[in-house]
Amino acid sequence: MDWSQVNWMAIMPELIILGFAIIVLLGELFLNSDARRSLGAVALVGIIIAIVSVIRLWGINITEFNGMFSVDLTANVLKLILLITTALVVLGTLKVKVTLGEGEFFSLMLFSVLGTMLMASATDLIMLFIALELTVLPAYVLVASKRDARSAEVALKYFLLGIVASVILLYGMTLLFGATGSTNFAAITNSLHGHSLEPMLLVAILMIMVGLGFKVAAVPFHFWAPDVYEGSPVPVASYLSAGPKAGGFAALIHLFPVALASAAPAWATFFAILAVLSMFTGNLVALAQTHVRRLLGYSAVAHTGYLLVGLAVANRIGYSSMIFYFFVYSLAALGAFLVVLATTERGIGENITDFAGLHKRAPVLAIAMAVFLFSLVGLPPFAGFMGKFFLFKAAVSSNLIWLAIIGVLNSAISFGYYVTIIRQMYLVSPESDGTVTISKPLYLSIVLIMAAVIFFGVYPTAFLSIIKL
Amino acid sequence: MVIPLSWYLIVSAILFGIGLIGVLLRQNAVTILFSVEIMLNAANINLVAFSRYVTPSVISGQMFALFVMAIAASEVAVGLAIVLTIYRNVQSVDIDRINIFKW
Amino acid sequence: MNDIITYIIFFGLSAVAIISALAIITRRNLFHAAMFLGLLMLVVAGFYFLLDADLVGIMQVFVYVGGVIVVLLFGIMMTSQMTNVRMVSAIKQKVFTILAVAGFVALLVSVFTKVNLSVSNAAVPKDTTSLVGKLFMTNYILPFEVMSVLLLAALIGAIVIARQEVKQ
Amino acid sequence: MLAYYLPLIVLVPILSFITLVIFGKRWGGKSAYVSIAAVLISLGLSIKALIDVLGGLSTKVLFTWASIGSFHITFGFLLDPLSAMMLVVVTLVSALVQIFSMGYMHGDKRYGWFYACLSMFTASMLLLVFAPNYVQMYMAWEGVGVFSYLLIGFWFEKRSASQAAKKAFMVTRVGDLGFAIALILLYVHAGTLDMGKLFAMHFAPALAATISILMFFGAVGKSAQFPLHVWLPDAMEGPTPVSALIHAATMVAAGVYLVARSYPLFEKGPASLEFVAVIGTITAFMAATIALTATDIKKVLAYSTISQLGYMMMGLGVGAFAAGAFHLFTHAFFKALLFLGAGSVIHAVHSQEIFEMGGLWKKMKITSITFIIGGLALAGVPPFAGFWSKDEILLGAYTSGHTVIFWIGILTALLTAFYTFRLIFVVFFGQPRADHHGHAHESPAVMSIPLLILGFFALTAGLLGSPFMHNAFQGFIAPGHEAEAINPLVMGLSVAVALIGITAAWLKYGTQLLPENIIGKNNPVYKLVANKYYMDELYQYVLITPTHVLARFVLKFDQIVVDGIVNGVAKATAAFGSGMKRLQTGYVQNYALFMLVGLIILIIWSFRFLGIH
Repeated sequence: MDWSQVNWMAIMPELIILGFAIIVLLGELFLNSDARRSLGAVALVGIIIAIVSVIRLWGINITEFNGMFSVDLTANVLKLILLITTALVVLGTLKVKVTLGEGEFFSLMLFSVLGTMLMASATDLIMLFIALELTVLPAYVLVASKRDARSAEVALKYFLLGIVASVILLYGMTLLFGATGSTNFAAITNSLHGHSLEPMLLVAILMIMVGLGFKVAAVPFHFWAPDVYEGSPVPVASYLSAGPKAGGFAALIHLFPVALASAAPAWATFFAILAVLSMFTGNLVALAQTHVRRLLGYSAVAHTGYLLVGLAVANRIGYSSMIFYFFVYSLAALGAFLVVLATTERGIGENITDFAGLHKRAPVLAIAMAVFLFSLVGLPPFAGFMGKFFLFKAAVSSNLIWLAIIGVLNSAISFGYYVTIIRQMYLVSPESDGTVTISKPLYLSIVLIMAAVIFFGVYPTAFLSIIKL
Repeated sequence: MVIPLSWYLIVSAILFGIGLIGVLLRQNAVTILFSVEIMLNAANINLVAFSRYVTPSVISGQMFALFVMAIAASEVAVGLAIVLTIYRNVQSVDIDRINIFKW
Repeated sequence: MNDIITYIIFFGLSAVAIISALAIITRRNLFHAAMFLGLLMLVVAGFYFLLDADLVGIMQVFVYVGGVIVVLLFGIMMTSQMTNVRMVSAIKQKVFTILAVAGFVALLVSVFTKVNLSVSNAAVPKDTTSLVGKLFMTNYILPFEVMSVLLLAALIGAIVIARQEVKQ
Repeated sequence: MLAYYLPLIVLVPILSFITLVIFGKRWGGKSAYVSIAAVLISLGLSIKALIDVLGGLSTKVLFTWASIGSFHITFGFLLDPLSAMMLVVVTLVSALVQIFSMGYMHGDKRYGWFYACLSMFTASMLLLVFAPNYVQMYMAWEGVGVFSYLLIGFWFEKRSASQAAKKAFMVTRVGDLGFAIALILLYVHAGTLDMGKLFAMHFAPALAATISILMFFGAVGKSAQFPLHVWLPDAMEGPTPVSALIHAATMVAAGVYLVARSYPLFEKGPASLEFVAVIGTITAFMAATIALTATDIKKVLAYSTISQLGYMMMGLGVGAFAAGAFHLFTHAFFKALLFLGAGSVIHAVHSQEIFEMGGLWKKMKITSITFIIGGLALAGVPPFAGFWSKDEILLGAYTSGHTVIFWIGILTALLTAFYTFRLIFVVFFGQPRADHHGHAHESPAVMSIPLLILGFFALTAGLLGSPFMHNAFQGFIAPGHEAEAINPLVMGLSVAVALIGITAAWLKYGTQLLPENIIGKNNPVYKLVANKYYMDELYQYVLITPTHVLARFVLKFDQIVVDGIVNGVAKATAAFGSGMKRLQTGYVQNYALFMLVGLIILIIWSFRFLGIH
């Protein structure tokens, strides 16, 4: 292999992230504790440079490294979403005391981001599996980073379930390899073309679905989500709520519609089932929650359900709508977590009732939270409405009317618990009157997200035309 | 090549199942890690067997198996670190005592 | 004659593998369980040799058995008592678990017995060791490098959460 | 000519909203001017739009908003007689309510926020009125719901207010679900949600009826029709001007507007119109009986609103499209008037309980006169506004052969006149019943002038659709539809029941309040008055007892069955959620087992599904 012929441009964003992960890590070793505080900013710079280099790859299709790594529109869009949301998390955490040394914390986060980016571009089973592990291993560590009983419990659960899911995924991959004789997606596509569905292949597909379903928290592989969202340090939960799922969805989009295209009718039905289960479980159980982050965890499960509708539709419009929805969902969910971060930083509890009268104590936070929750509900003119609209419309045009109706019904159910928070913030008197001050970077991050949620609700074309739908 | 491919697969399936039982039933977190190792080895047997029977001239299955070994090692490292944190906090690694978060 | 020996080796390996696997999940003594895990891994290496995957077998013996078992033993020593650990967790799902797993394995076995793959008779490459080395540096360079990053990340991660909290 | 000023009608209130969200707190009392200026600009432009429509203009201004694949979401500004009429009503009532609120909300600590919400509510409502397609309609519909929620819960310190806000939001969502499903079905079968295209298409009657009925569910929620009306009386917890604007004149009319706007679709499936008529009739009658027993001034008006909305639906349902729209138009004025009048009264006496009031006639002349004008309009006495429109609806029911509906309508008209004047006699006449009301006085000019303006419209708006003006309104709204000839029987009955109702109310509540020593004992007038006791007894057994029994029954039915079902569904859902959360046991091995079982079920099911054994 002649290395001068490798198109290094293709992997430039990943290299930048890797480079900054190592720089930040070294900073932890060599800098004094004051200088270390700025390592978050260094990480932020790295992410922004990576964003620029992703944009420079726009509209280019490259497959490199012996067909293991490919850059295409789906991968680029999802990487962009991942990087933007992670940048917002890092921005929001700049002035927050993180649970580890800054260098360790942010470098682990960047390693996880790197893994997710590689997942988004992986077009080989080996690559996909390694990238997945690179995504989750630092995430386990971040979840455990507080090192108290609660944090460790959640990390252990996340780790054990994750590793079981990984092993099942791996087993499925071995069967897929056996059935097709290759680990490369393109070769798998060719090998399966025109063949009928072997039982072993079906088992392989389902086991792979378990692994990736775990990653995106689809029912019944979702059990980690509420615990992790509730129990991990808030910055980590914020990070996990948004970007890292991009890897799972990218892998789903690359693997199922492309490599497993010939089995489409089968897996489309499976995704429809998972979508319905996730929507109902997430929304109904969220109704019974009192802890805001746990509620958001269940709501995340429900939103995975909505997102899987895009895969159940199994056509280009479906995937595009899914990506758009993923974008708007990530923004709103991340925003809600950052609001929780802002309140917990000031010692406000995390029960829904602790948000009582927030609009008096922190008007901007309350408005932002209301905007995020309304967007999650799918109310116009916020981005979530557009996302749901396109998603359900895609379902309707593929004759999955029942799925769309279940989706709409679930949005109606979800009102029940989102409104509880809004009601507490606006329609209940606060117990204490002290105003809540927020650090400037966190404030900036929240306001940026709020602006984006409104902007993409009013003018979704801005995103849709970028991703050329 | 006297032994049919499916025999290897069946042995691997049985090992996988035993590993699963261990994960689902053992009380001790460290034993659960052992059980995961059993399952990973089962998957690797599959890989090498498929590689030998389906694509003997290409060794991508073996490559995959080698990567899996490395991944298993890193998972064990992280897993043990987490188990250690649990132990420091509650002086036990009994999985059935770890139950703060629910519902 | 050769065939019969192969059969004997296969069944012997399989029997030892399954017995040691069962031992791992039933021993009350963690040290014994770890020893059986080592045995299992050696037996799996035997399968690899039987499948003409010499390098994978060697790696299994040297790296895996050595590395993983040692790490696990360290873990056992640091965390808890070695002997007489309670075996079955208090979570009541024993019967159902065994039924479910048995069903799952039966499902897999029934699928595998019916599997109809085109088995190739092509020759195995002679020098797999150098071939693997070459592949790592060429076709598999990306996963190889990412793997190294993964190991680095896992190492850092394991250290940062396992180290004792420094009292200020 | 393209009417490019149309977007401004919506845009100006939105700008006012944004400004007030940012500066409202700092500006405090001055916030009102921004909002009022904005709505006045909208009103001016709306009048211009109306004049343009009268000049024969009918237009659409469209913008493409977002597109995915070949699918485009457009939003736009549809101008036709129906929307022009609504524009003027919404902006006019909104302007008057906002001016009135300057007095009513004076000194409230969240003054700026109040006006911000009013601005945005107005904007959403205008966007809804303008909608040329159902996507925009649905979005504006939701927006209206959200701001209604915030305004009902405006005094959130009161627990009942925040509960009422939540209830209103959740109950209307139930209807919205039907609306959403209707839109999905429409899109599936027609491939578009543009109204113009849809109405020109052919639909099978059964399909059209299904879609229309589902769509009507949305209207049932928003317009507080049976059985989803339960939120409206509770919504009276909001500030009274809000009740006037939202829960009388505009938002609750959105459901009626939806049906009117989608009328061509409903006509394609006539069964749906029958459904609308029946629901409307049930609502009209039931709400009127409850209004008989209510003693809270706002609750009486709330039930009366529900009842009148029922009339509108009845009119649309029996095919009297123009009459339904006409009643929407007149009702907006006189009901806003009554609510603002009630606001003025509450402002003066700080109570909502009518039997604590009394004798306000002497102290609040303007309020009393305008309230009585509103009452006459509501009761359907000629020549006040409500008479003409209600008469048209009854006429429609009569001529279309809906005899039962017609008679229930007549009976409801009787009840309406009765409860309206019961309210008036108790509140404005007789002696004050509580001491602290003694010093009640007339409200300031910012409050009384809007009352006078609305009073003027309540008096005259009906004439637009009366035979004196050759049913100009109907010709305008539904050109080509021949106005019904005057039917002396219907008109006579309608006038008669209104007068009977008022008389009965006077006999029951008015006479008792007459001072006894004005007239000598042997005076024949006194004997007549004394004879009222016979009439009273007669009336007690013929009218009061049956209706009260009925009213009490309906109220109980309302509280126990209807409310119970609504709450029960919510409770059941929540209980189901609580049950399901038990799956999350906290034990990681349970979770792993669930994952495995999920996988096994999927595998087995897929083998079945694909016929593999």
